[in-house]
Order: sequence, then structure tokens, then C-alpha cells
Amino acid sequence: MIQPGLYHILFISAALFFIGVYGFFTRRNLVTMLMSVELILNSVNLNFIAFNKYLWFDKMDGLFFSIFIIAIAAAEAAVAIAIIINLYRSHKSIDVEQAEELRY
Amino acid sequence: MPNTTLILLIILLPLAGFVMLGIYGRKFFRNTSGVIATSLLLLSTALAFYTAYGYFFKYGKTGGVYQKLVPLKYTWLQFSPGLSIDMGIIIDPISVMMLVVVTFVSLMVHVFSLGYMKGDERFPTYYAFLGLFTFSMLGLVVSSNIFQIYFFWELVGVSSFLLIGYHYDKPSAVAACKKAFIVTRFADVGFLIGILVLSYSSGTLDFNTLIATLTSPQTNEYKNAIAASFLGISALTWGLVLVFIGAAGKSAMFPLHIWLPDAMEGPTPVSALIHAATMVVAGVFLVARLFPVFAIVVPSALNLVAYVGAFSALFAAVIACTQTDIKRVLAYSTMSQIGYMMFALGVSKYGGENGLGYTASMFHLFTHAMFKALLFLGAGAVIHFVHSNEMKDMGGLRKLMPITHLTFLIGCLAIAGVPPFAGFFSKEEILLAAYQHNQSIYWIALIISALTAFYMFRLYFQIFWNKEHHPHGEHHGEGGLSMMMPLVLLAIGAAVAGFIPFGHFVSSDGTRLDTGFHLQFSIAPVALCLAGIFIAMRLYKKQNAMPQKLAASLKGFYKAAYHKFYIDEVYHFITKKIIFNLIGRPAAWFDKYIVDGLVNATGNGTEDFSATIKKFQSGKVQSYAIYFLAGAIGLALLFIYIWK
Amino acid sequence: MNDFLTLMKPELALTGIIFLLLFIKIGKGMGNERLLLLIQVLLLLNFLTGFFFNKPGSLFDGMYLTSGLIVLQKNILNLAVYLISLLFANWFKKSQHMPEFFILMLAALLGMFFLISSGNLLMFFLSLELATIPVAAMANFDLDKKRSSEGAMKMILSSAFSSGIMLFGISLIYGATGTISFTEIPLQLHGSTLEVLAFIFFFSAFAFKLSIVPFHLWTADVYEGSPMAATSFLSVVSKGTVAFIFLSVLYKVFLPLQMLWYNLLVIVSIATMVIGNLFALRQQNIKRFLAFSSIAQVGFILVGISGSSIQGTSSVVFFILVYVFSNLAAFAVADAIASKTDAEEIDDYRGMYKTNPFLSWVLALALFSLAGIPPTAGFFGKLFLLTAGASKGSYLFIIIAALNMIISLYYYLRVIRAVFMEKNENPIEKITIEPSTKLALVFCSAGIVLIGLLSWIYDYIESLA
Amino acid sequence: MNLSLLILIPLLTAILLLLLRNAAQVKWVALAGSALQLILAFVLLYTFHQQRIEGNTAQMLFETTYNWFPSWGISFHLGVDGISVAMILLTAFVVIAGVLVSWNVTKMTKEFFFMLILLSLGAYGFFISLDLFILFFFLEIAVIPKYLLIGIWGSGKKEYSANKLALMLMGGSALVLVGLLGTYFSGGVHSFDLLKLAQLQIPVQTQMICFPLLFVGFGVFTALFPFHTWVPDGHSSAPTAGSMFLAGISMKLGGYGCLRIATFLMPQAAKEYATIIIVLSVIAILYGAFATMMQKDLKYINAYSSISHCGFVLLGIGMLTKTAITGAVLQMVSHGLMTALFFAIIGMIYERTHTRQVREMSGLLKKMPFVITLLFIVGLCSLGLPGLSGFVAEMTVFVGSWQHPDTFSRTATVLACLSIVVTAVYILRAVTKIAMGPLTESFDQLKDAAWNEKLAAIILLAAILAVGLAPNWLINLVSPGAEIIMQKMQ
Repeated sequence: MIQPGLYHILFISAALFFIGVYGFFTRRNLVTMLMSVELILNSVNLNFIAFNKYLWFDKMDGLFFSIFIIAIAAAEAAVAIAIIINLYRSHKSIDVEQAEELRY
Repeated sequence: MPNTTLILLIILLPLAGFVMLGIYGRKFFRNTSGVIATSLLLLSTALAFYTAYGYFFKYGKTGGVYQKLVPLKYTWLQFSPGLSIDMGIIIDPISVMMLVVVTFVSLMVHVFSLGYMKGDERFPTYYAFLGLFTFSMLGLVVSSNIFQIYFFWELVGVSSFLLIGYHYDKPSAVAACKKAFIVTRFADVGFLIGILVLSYSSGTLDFNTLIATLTSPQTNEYKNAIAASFLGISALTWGLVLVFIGAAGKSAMFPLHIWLPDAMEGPTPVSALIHAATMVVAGVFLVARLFPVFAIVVPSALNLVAYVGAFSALFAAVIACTQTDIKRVLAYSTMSQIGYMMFALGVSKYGGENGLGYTASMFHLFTHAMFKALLFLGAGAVIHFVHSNEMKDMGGLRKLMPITHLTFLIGCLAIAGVPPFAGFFSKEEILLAAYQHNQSIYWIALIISALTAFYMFRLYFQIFWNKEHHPHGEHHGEGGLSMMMPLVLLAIGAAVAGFIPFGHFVSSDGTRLDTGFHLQFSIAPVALCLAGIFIAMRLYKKQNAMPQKLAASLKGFYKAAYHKFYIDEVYHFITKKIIFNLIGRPAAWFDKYIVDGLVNATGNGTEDFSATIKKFQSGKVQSYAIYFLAGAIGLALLFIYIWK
Repeated sequence: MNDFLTLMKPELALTGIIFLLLFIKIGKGMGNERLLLLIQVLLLLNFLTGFFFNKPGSLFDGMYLTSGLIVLQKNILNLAVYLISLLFANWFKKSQHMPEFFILMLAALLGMFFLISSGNLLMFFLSLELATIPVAAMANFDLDKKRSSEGAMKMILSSAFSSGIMLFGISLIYGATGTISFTEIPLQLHGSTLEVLAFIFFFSAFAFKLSIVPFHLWTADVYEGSPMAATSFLSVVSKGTVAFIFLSVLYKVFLPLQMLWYNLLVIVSIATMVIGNLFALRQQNIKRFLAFSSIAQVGFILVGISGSSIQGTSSVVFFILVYVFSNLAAFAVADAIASKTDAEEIDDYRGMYKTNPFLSWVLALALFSLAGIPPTAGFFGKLFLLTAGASKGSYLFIIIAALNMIISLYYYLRVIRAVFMEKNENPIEKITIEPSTKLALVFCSAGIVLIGLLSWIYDYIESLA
Repeated sequence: MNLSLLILIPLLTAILLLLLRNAAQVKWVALAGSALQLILAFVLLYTFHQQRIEGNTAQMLFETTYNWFPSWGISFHLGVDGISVAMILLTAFVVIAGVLVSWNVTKMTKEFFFMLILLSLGAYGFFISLDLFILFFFLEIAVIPKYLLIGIWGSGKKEYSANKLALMLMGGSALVLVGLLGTYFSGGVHSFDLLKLAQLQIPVQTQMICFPLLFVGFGVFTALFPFHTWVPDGHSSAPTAGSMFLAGISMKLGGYGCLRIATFLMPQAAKEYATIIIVLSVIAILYGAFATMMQKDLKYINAYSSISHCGFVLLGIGMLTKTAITGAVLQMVSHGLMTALFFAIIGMIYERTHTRQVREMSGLLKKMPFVITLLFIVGLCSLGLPGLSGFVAEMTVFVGSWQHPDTFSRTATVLACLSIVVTAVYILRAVTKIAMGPLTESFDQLKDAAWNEKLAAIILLAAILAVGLAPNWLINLVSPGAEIIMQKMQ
């Protein structure tokens, strides 16, 4: 059994990041896109915690940071969902491709 | 010493007339303007005669040599410490002579116009213009500075322009005044550049200093001017040739003569004043002014003057034989006579006996002013009478206009060179000078003198003899005293001016020059001239078919001469076709489509580019995010790998 | 404790107002007119008191910093918000949810205050989010308009995405340096590849907020969709804040990477000016037009920032001050017209001078100021930015910037042309504006003319910087 | 004398204009303001002259400095030398004439006069500032009034022309700005003060970069080929006073800038680039003249001829001799007065005939003797008739240019001289067509000039004659300034 090192975790978080990015780019459903953003944020959390644990374990900066990120992500999601609901009211859809009126 | 105030008054009185009549004439002096202008000029003339008397007989001579006096010099425009345009007065034989000629002829014209222009709507304007012209011409002749002469040179050109275009509602007059101005303007550019060259070479613009510097071989300026060369010709030669181009333009020398015949569109007294007696000889005067430099330093330039003068004289004489408009005949005759003066200068040398040509030229200028003004005014009286310029409308006027007839005849005799009239003496001297220094020109001159006699008497007979005149309706006599008096006075001048011992007063170096009368030498020219008169009499005294036959036998040549050898057409081709179509049009096209087009293209290009990149703003939030990430990663790569 | 009160005074005052509004909302409520008047008075007081009882210092172990300059910056923002409350009175009065709008706006402003004062990446992140999320809600305030919700959606998603990228960058910075404190980071930076990558990711969040190309694409859509008050808040207050913090982050925190960010700024500022201008050229909608023009303005701000000197700082702050007046005036005029006639296209403005000379002149002044034409303050602002930027001696950069001024002049003149020159059979009807709005417009105009000419204003800013 | 007055009076006039309600009051206030300014200009001339007589040989007189953005090295530094005094006089003359000919403007009268005065304010400020920053400030102040004057009160394709003018002039000033910034940073003193900068040795490398920027930038204002295309369109679309101000004042800003800033501060570069300047200016002179020949619209004729005439200004500057530079300044003054008068007359003709097409007019001399006589005079001035200002200026440029003995300069001068023939051609073609020939029937009822037009024309004519008949005062005024510029050259 290999002890997971920093690089493993970073690898996972990077993967998570790109999965999130990929999801954000390709999903048409607004809520799914929001979930993809959460994936990105979680990859960041993972980063912080890993750095804190493996490199800078004398202070708890990373840990705190990730806690705040989780909190903010919740707030952001709340507002985003509110907006999406509103969008649904007016557009009768939460497909991102239905909301492309503003352009050029 | 000369009285500066008086001399200044000679010049400024006509200017005062111009300013007063120009501004207030239409309001206050509608009818009196002629009298005002004439009396001003009378004063001016009297002063000119007084000055001439004083100069020639009292204070002008020092040690047997007439001095160049500069009683007034005012720095008008200082270019740099050495170079300045000074407004000055130079008093020397030729300027004094010119003062007399200009004021006198101008006075005659003023008086004549009182009758000739009576009732004209723009009477005050006419006199204002005459005043302006007289002022400019007087300013020109007394100029002490080469730039001053250019200054008045241009003013003279403008007043000529204004007077030619006096009948401004006639399109032909408008065309003529434009042509006169532009052609002389073209020549003036040569003059201007010539001035620049000379001033740079000599370091001064002042005539006396300039001549002194450039004729003394010790000065550095002289050495530099000779050494500096462009296209293998020395700077000085260039300068003089360029100045001569200016002179040729004003004096209607071939090929810059085309404006003169057209200038006859002006009122006839104006032609008498400007285009016969005074302005057109300005070129001769200019060459005479710079004569020492021409003669001593650059004989090659003087040769050019001689040949251009001789050719123009011959050329004009030939054309004059074929013209039917009496003023045009006179115009070509003027050109021919000025050619005479030019080549007289051209064959002259500086100083002493060798300077005969110079004296002769000035003498001819003087006498020519008398008889040519006379002839023009006579022609004016005729035109006034028949209301036409064409010979075919005239004939047999000798009974209807006895005084005009007589004076005109005197004029013709004088110009033809029949002794003892004025023209005989001056021509005699010119021929002698040519004979002494340049034989080929002498022969040409002889031919011209025969031609002159012929065409002048052709004119004379056509007007006063030939067919009988049938006046349509009532006619109003010869014109009043105001028209006859100048004719008579000028006729007297034309008859007796020749007896003045001109060489005593005017010579190339200011010393006294005795010009004898050489009987055996005069035989040939007088004989030729009588022959010319005789032929003219045979052909034109009675109405007959001979002139047509003669013309038919000379077919091609006659036609060419009648059309003034197509010089006008050549110019027309050059200006209209070449300058307009090959330079003007392309320049305008270039400006519109290339320069302007580039500016517009920049604007349009920007807009087009902006339209093509609008699709980046697609409205898709996901593609925004893609650009976002791509931007971040792209910048990161750029700075990590490339811009390290 | 005393320190806490004075140092955090701006934030505390804002918090107080927010709570007051909340109570009023929760309680029996108030008529829009009276409430608006109250808010205006409160904001005015807030702005005026902002000048007093200040002192520099730091709190919470350096997480919160303040200084004379920071107080000034906060006051500029206060002023902007106060002006917004006056200028858009028309819209506010009609709005059903006015208190909420103000609560959101002031909350965002609070976040901005903290942002400016932050001395720590965590503080930075928190306040940035606080400054962003309410704005997204504000963008959605025209509840019944499709465009409004579309704009808000784009804003919240884009900003969430950008937060993600930024946080990723921050996490890398943390990984590389082991600290999140602004004072300690520069000591640990060495210019390694990881740091460059981290910095650029971190930078992209600023770029997003400031609408720097290529991170700007959300801007125009959001501006167009949002109600005018939100748009102007977004374009003036939010941009100003980020520019302020950007200055101190670059100059203090990332000083060791100066070569890097200088070159970066040159590239993106050229891109921003060019793209912003090119897009602005062909806009018809006035809001969209102003959006792109403000993108181009940001390019100029970047020129000033790239100067990296005291003068860079002071010229940026000065420019923001000018920008507050000019941009708000322009938006206010557009709003006055749009709220009465629904005209938002530039072509609708044709011949407007005949019917509305006052509004036309204000609009013209504002646009001239934005274009940098003297004697308006915009001229001085732009010139100082360029001068600060030119201190590095890069001629090409400055020439490009100067040439961009011409393109921008072209499209500003397009509006002027429509207003003053073009003929129109049916120009916009005569619009009566609220007295308070009118007062604010006059104030803005006076500011536009005088801020530049009175040189002590600039001197004061520089003395603080 | 306090130079700030020269800025204050137009400023106060402008503010007063904004406060007025009544169109008649507006006109009189504008007239009074510009008359006051003219008087002030004369006072300035007089006191300047007195100072010089008393032996004050400082380069700049009446220097005043106010603090303004000290941290940038900017100060509100004013001062004049002979060149500036000449330009101020020119401006004052053109402004009052411009106000007078605009007496019949009915559309937005107040705004119109406000713009005129604002434009003049920019010009005055520009000519007296000794600080590059405020100089630039005033330069740009003058742009927008021009834009609005053309765009609102103009005719023809006015929007296009106004845009083109504003953008090209702004482009020019953008280049100037970059050049100024380069100068600012190269000196090492971080000062915009002209006199301070003049004492420094600006590194040649910087000069080589900044000089073209400054010269081309200012050159755009003064119709440097090929950046002249705003001139024809701008002038022809502008209202009468607008064209007068454009040609009479605005184009002079460029020439003055080229001289005072570019050449004065960067003599080495000026020498290096002289060849290019000369070539461009000769092209402008000839090409402008030939292009004029093909124009049919009176305003276009005068606009293109302005390109040609302004070429003489640049030629004089490019030749870099004291006489030539003096000539350049004279040409600015002369051309300013002359084109202003020309445009005023074109305006009068247009107001009556409602056409500017040369071929549609004929024989107008009969109906409008005053106007057409002036048209003749100004035409003659344009083609360099002695006794009028054009002659003096052109001749000074020619004489100055001829002082270079090399073939290149000589050729350039000769080519420039040739243009005076072309000038004669186009001026005479136009003027004789309009004035002479049979009267066009439809113009039977035309009236001659009204009092305001007469007054305007006479004021300008008086100035033209004052320069043309007695040029030495102007030369003595200007040439010490040129001398100083040349001294820096050594």
C-alpha cells in the first residue's frame, strides 16, 4: 500500500479542476454548470488542505481558507440558484443555450 | 542736388489719385474724376520735366560723367544684415528720361481719355487704374534696388491686368487680361529666381552695390559667382539669363509675346500707354539697368539678348504684315520695335564709343514712346469714329478726320524711319551699332525696317485711303479738343524728338557720346523703307485685288503668319492638354482617391475589422469561459516559455 | 477598541446603514419617496463624515489595513454611491424593491471596502465575493425583463468560474510561499514557474473584474441586461475598487515579479484598448456602447498602473475619481431618457439637443471627459495615466495608447453627432427630470470641468499615495 | 502686462455668453469681447516693443508662472516672444472679423458664438504658453469647437468632414503627446517647462524619435503632405467663421508648434530631418497648387490653396535659416489674414448667391462692387502681389531658402517659386470667372456687403496692408525669435 504523497493529491485535484472546467464548458443545464463550478472549488479545497498538510503544517492558513471557500460556495450557489429560478420564469427553460439574446 | 520731395511727389501724386478715386470716386467724383486725375498728373509731369532739367543741366554731372544719385533710400524689408529691400530713388540718365517719358505719355493718355472714355459707367475707376499704373511705372523706373524693381514690376503687371480687363463683361477681355497676367507672371518667376541668384552671388540687392561688386574682378563675390556653376554655366550667367527671361516676358519677346496682341482688348488709350509706350519697354529698361554686368562680365548673356531681340523683331514684323485688326498690327509693330531696342542693347559694349548700341536703344525707346503712343491714340480716334477695329470697316477716312489723318501719317513716317522724323535718327544709330558689332543682326534689322515701312503704310492706306467711307447714320466728328490735343502734341514730339543729341545725355557709362550722322550709311535703310512704303501704296492706296493675289501666291506662309505662326495653339496645347491633363488632373485624382482614399480606408477598415471580430461576443456564457481559461493559460504559457 | 472604531469607521457606518434599511424593510416599511430621501441623506452624511476622524493603521494581525489613501479611495466610492442614489432617483422611485436594492448595493460596497483594506489573501477572497455576489443579484433587478435575468445569469456563472480559477491560483501561491499574508508573500516570491502560473491565474480574477481582454466578454451582456443603476454601479464602483486593490497588490505583494507583470500589463492593456474600442465602434445600444467604452478605459488605467510609481498610483486614483463623475453622468442621462421613453439606441438620440439641451450638454461633457478632451477632467486623467505609463520609455506602447484615443474619440463623437447635428423629425420628447437628479447632474458637470483644473485635488491624492 | 488677461478675457466672454438669453446681446457681447481682445493684443504689441527698446533682451517677456500640478513638473507658465506676439495679433484680427461676419447666424446663436470664443481661447492660450503641458492642453481645447462648428452649422457633407477633421487633428495631437512625453522623460528633469527643456541637451537618440512625432503631429494641423486631407473637406463644410478660424488660426497652431517645440527643442534632429521636411513641403506647395487648379468649388479652391501656402511655412522651417524661419512666421501671419478674408468673402458671396460653384457665377462685380473688389485684392494677395502681405512672406521664405548653396535646396526653392505661376492661374481663373464676364441673370437682385461684413473685411484688409506695405515692423518683431531658434542650432 503506497502512502499517498503531495503529488498524488495534487494530481487528483488537478483532475478534479479540469473535470469541473470541462463540465462547465460542455453542460447545457445551468444547474449542472453550477455543479461543475463546485467541482473546481473543491479541487481548490483539496489543494489548500494538501499544501497545508504536506508543506506548511506549522500554520493553519490553508485549512481555514478551505472552510471559507465552502461557505462562500454555498452563498454563491444560493444566489446563482435564485437567478436561475428567475431565468426559468422568464425563459421557461434552464438550458444555457436559450439565453443568448445578449450578444455582439 | 536733386530735391527728394519733388521727385517723391512725381511718383506719389498718381498714387494719391488712385487712392482717392479708387475709394471715393464712385461716390463723390463721378464726373470730375478725369479732371482731378489729369491735373494731378499734369503737376507730376511738370515736376518730372523740372527734375530732368535739373539733372541734365545742373547737378547731374560730375567730372563729365552723369552720376547715379540716390537721394532716398528707405529700408523697407530687412531679410538679413546684408540683404534688404530698400525703397529708394535712383536718379541717373535713364531713370530721368523714363520719368519724363512716362509722365508725358501718361498725361497725354489722361487727356485723350477725357474725350475717349466720356460717359463710361466706370469713369472714376478707369482713372484710378491709370493712376495706379502710372505710379507703379514711375516707381519701377526710379528703383534703386533690384527687389524694388520686382515689387513695382508686379504692380505694373497688375495694373495692366486691371486695365486690359477694364471691359470686364466682355469674355474676350477677361481672357486677355488673364493671359497677359499669367504669361508675364511665368516670366517673372525667372526674374525672381534671377534676383535670388544675383543677390546670393553679390550679397546685396542694391543696384549700385550689386553692379559694383559683380563688375570688379577682385571681389570674392565676383570670383564665387563666376566659379559656382550649374550645368556647366556660371551662376552669374544663370542669374542674368533668368533676369532676362523676366524682361522678355514683360517686353513681349518671343516666345513670351503671346499676351501682347490679346492685350489690345483694353481701351485704346490704355494700349497706347501701357502696351506701347511704357510698360512693355520695362524689359529693355531692366536690361539697361543691369547693363554693366551684362556687358562686362557675361557677354554670352548679352548675345542671347541680341538674338532673342532680333528674332522677335523679325517675327513680329512678318506677322504684322498680315493682320487685319488695326490694333493688332500696332501691337506686333510694338513687339518688333522692342525687339529692335533689345538687340541694340545686345550688340552694345560697355563704355565709350562701343556703347553706341546702349544709347541707341534708349534713344529708340524714347522716340518710340512718342510715335507709338501717337499711333495708338490715332487708332483710338479712328476706332472711336467707326466703332470697329477691323480694317475692312475703314477706308477713306482722311477727309472725315483730317487732324487724325495728319498726325497718324507723321507717326507712320516716324516709325518707318523716314528722315527727318524721330524714328529715323534712333533707328539709324541702332543699325550703326549693329553694323559695327554684329553683321548678321544688321542684315536682319535692314529687312525689318523695310517690313516696318510696308506694314505701317499698309495700315495707313487701309484706314485713310482705299475705299470711300460710308458712315452708317450720323457720326460725331473726330472728337473734341481733349482728343486732338494729345495727338498734335505727340505728333510734334514724333517729328522733332530725333534732333535731341541723345548721346550727350544717355550713354552706357554716363560720359558724353557724340553720335554723328553718317550720310552714306543711311542710304540703304532709307531706300529700303521708301521701297516698303511704295509697295504698300501700290497695293493698298486704291481698292484692288492685288493683296489677295499676293496672299494667295504666298499661301502657306501667309496663312501661317496670319495665324501668328500657331504659337498660341502650341501654348494652348501645353497648358490645357499637358499641364491640366497630365499634372492637374492626376494631382486632383491622387488627392481624391489615394490620399483621401487611404484615410477613408483606414476608417472603413477599422469598422470592417470590428464587424468581423464581433462573433467573439457570441452571447454564449460557456464560450466566454473558454476564452477566459484560454486567455489565462495562453498568457501563462507565454510568460513561462517564451517571455522568460 | 478605540482603534477598531476609528480604523473601521467606513465599514461600520455602512453596516449601520444596511441594518437600518433592513429594519425599515422588515418593519412597517416606508414610501419609496421618503425612503429614498432618507437614504440619500444617510449616504451624504456617510460621505461627508468619511473625511473626518481617520488615521492609518492595521487590525486583526494585518488582515485589515487602512491609510490615508485607502480612506480617500473609500470616500470616492461613497461619493459614487451617493451620486447613484441621486442620479437614478427616477428608477428607484418606480422600483418595487428599492430597499433591497440599496441593501444589496451597500453590502457590495461593504465588500469593496474590505477588499481595498484587505491585507491577506483570505480577506481578499472573502471581500471579493461579498463585493460580487450582491451585484449579480442587483443585475437581476428588472425582474420581469428577460434580458435582466440572462445578464445576471451570465454574471454569476462567469464570476463563479473566475473565482474558481482565482482560487486555484491562490492555492498555488499558498503552496509556493506558505503564507497568505500580503506582507509575507513578497518575501517568499522568487519567480519560479509555479509562481508565474499562480500569479497569472490570480491575475485573471482581477482581469475578470476589470474587464480586461480576453476576460471581458461578460461585461457588455451584463451591462446591457442590468438596470441602469446596477450597470453604473458595476462599471464605476466595482471597477474602481478592483483597480485600487489591483494597484496595491501589484505594487506591494507582487513587487518581486515586476518584470513579469509589467510585460503582462503592456500586452493586455493594448489588447483591452484595441478590442474595447473596436467593439464600441459598432454598438447601437447606449449601455452596451458605454460597456465597451469602459473596457477601453480600463486599458488606459492599465497603462497608468504599468508605470509602477507613486505617480502611477495617484494618477489611477485620480482617473477613477474623474471616471466616477463622467461615467455616472453619462449613465444617468441615458437612464433619464430610457426610463421616460424606452429609447436606448444611439439613433434615438438624434436631434435631442433641440428638446433637451440640458441633458445634451451633460451627456456631451461626460463623453468629452471620457474621450479625454480638455478642459474636462478626463483630459488630465488620461494624460496623467499616459505620462505615468510612459516613464518606462516604451514609445510603441504609448503611441498605441494615444492612437486608441482617436478611435475612442470617433465613437464618442458618434453620439455627439447624433445629439447635436443629425436632423430628426421626431426627436425625444422633452424630459422632466427630478430636481435631485438635476442637482446631481450639475454637480457631476461641475466636477467634470473642475477636478482637472483645480490642481490641488490631484496634489492631495498624490500626497496620500 | 499680465498675459493671463489674454486667456481671461475670452474665458469671461464665453461664460458671459452662456448666461445670456437674447441673441442680440450674445452678438454684442461676443463682439465686445473680441474687440477688447484686439485692443489687448495691441497693448501687448506696444508694451512688448517698449520693453525691447528699453533693452530687455530676455528670450521671453512678461513671464508669469502659477503653480499647477507641481508634482508632474507642470506649471502654468506664460510668456511671449516676438513670434507669439505676431500670432496673437493675427488671432485677434481673425477672431473679431469672424465674429462680425457671423452676425446673421440664427441657428443656435449663443452656442455658435460660444464655440467661436472657446476656439479663440484655445489659440490664445496655445500661443502664450511656455509649458508643454498647457500648450498641449490649449491645442486640444481648440479641436472640439471646430468639430461642433462644422458639424452643427456647416453645410454639405458636414458630419463626414467634421469627423475627419476632429479625428485627424486628434491623431496629430496624439503624436504630439507621445513626442512631448518622450521629451519630458529624456531631459531627466521631469519638467514640461519649455525654457528649462531648452537649456538641456536632449540626447540625439531621443531627438531622432521625438522630432518626427512632434513635427508630423503639428504638421497635421498645418496640412503637411500627406496628412492634409482634412483641410479641403473641413474648410468647405465649415460655416464662414469656422473656415476663417480654421485656416486663419487653427492651421497656424501647427506651424507654431513645429517651430517652437519641434525645431527649437531638437535642433540636431531638425537638421537631420530637414531634407524630408523640404521634400514634403515642396510636394505640398506644388501638389496643392495643381490640385487647386482642378477645383470647382470656391471653398475647395481656397482650402487647397491653403495647403499650398502652408507648404511655404513648412519649407521655411525646414530650411533652417534665420531668414527662412522669419519668412515662415510671416507666411503664417499673412496666410492667416488672407485666407480669413478670403473665406469671409466666399461666405458673403455664398450668402447671396447660394452657390459656391465657380461656373455658376459670372459678372458679379456689377452687383457687389465692394465684395468683389475685396475678392480681387485677396486673390492678388494670395498670388503674392507686392504691397500685400503674401508677397512679403513668400519673398522672405525664398530669400531665406536661397541661402543654402547646395543644389538640393536650390532645386526645392526653384520648384517652390514655380508654384506662384500656378497660383496665379487658379486664382485668376476663379476670380475672373466670378467677377467678370456677363452678369448671370438670376443674380440681378443681389445686394452689396452690409455694415458688419464691410467692417470685418476692412479690419482684415487693414492688417494685410499693414504687413504688406510696411513689413519691417513685423520682421523686427519676429526675427529675434527666429534668431534664438537658430542659435540653438549651432
